[in-house]
Amino acid sequence: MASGIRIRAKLEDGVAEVKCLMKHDMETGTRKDAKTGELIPAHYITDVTCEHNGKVVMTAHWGPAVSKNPYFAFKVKDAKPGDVIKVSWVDNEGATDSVEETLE
Amino acid sequence: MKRVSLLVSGLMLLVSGPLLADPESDRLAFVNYFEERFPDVELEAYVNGVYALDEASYEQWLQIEEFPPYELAVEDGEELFNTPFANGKSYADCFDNGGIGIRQNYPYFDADRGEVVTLEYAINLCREANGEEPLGYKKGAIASISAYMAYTSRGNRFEMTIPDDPRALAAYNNGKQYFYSKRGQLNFSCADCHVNNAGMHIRADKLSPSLGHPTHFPVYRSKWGELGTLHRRFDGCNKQVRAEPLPAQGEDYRDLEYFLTYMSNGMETNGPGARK
Amino acid sequence: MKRYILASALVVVGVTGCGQREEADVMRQSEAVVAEAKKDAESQPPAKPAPAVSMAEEFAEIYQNAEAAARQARELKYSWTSTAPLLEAASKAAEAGDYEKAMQLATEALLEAETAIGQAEIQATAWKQAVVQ
Amino acid sequence: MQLQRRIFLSGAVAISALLAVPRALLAAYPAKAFEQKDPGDALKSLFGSAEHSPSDKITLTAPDIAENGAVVPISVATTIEGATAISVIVEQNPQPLVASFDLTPGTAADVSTRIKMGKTSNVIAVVQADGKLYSTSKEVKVTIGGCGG
Repeated sequence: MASGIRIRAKLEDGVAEVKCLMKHDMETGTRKDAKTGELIPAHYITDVTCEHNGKVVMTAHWGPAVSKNPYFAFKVKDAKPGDVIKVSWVDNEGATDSVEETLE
Repeated sequence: MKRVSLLVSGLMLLVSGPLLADPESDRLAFVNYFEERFPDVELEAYVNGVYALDEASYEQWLQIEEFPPYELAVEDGEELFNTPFANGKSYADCFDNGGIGIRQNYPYFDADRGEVVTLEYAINLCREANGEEPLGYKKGAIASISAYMAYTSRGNRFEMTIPDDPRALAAYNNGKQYFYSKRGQLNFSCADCHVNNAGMHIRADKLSPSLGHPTHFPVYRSKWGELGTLHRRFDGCNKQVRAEPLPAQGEDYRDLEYFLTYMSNGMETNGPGARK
Repeated sequence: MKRYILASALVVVGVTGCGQREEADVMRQSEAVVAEAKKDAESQPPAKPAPAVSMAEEFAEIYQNAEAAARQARELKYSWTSTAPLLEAASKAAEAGDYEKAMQLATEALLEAETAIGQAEIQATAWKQAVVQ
Repeated sequence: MQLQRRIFLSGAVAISALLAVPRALLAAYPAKAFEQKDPGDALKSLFGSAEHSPSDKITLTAPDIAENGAVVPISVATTIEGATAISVIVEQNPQPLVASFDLTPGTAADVSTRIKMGKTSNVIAVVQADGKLYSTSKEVKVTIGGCGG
């Protein structure tokens, strides 16, 4: 299955600027369904892990107040062409997704 | 005071000459209006809608466009576009150049059908010609497909011509009438907000200029949390002045799109867009 | 006749209010129009004290007129979103036996629908004055 | 560096992380901190202390007026040496802690995301370095109403 994460990375002076967009509803649990009037259960990404050549370089913990279809940008140091950046997430229901990008 | 204004508009009526001017003089007057009203705004900037007039929002918009939420939908649209119908044919068979880079050719007046054909309308005509159920016109698959087709057409310019066909001119004039007619409990026309009051605040929002309006659709609105088509926006605008909306891709809305796009003729297509 | 006067008032407010001020609060202006229409609706003669049966009949008549006017406004493509909820509320109130409220709501719906029809008639030509020249 | 905070928060988790794959760190989702209704309590739950001193070495980029409270772009960067975490707090949100980023020497202390804000509020960026907390804040106005929002 295709990844629901879009990733772009730009390498400059040994620093990789990584930008991602993740397909996720990020439901807060306080919104009501417009039709049924029932609360939509909270459903959001809790952890995002960023790896550089297999080594975890950043972990992000999120609550439901990160926007729908989250955007996340960060910078990886000591990067060079051919390095692999991996971004993966886990949500509060245990679903996961990940994507890999090779630096140019 | 009200009487004076009425009197003035009455006088203007007398000196303003023929009311049903030809589309090209309409367009020139339309563009001229915005150029005089906002002398600092480059004509090309109008394709960015309200962001042409609002610097603070423009900055945030640029940050959103850095990685716009519609990219996911464009990918969905590409996949849908390339998925063959049950009969083995696909969207590519219905459109010029396989459907790539042709967004700017819509809407056009179809002489055989005797009506205005918009891109979304053409998508459903294609489906029906191939034995598929038509898609809903406001959001979902049709918006994604339209977004993908727009994405492949970015930078191409609208080069609309209104054919020398009384039916085409009638469609244009119908759209024009819709645009300038006040409706709803609030008694607003499209022009009241997006021409006369463009750039001014309606409560917390700045009103977008009508010039450039149709160039960037479909749009991902943060409010919707998803993509929607131009006709979904028409629907919303009508509801906001408390007028019951007309059917998406019905004759009136298609004619309105025809008129609106002609007003922005010569501008670049830059859809899909991200909006608040 | 009345609807023409009202609709003209709407047009006048609309024409003179636009584009004059630096930061026009368009909503406020329009809410004034709504308030005006509401006030007018309220000044309609209230239900006369009468036996419930005749009130029901009276309501039925107003409601029918309102429904017919609303249908006509919709056919003209000038229907207001606020009218259908008024009709619905009116028939609910009538079902609950509150004819006074039902009649007031139905009258308001009738007034709205008639104003919408007047709006359609006026805009059939008035729009030409608004075209950017 | 990454592990220091973990040991402080929960030794057991950190030790298992040392032995197992790095992903075991994921188990340490600070659920309690996200549940807190008060910004100070959230910080206390997250870092063990709510005391933070203002620092001009933190750059918080956020709009003066949010175009839409559902999608407010923000960036936090710091030049403080040895920063180990960046947290974003929206004071007036029902659950003030929005996001927290654990840094390592392999990343620059510079993150961007988009957040939800229920109403006008101070946004506070808190940076943890050398066991201490530093912060900067900015008010972001959220307006509601009109045709766009």
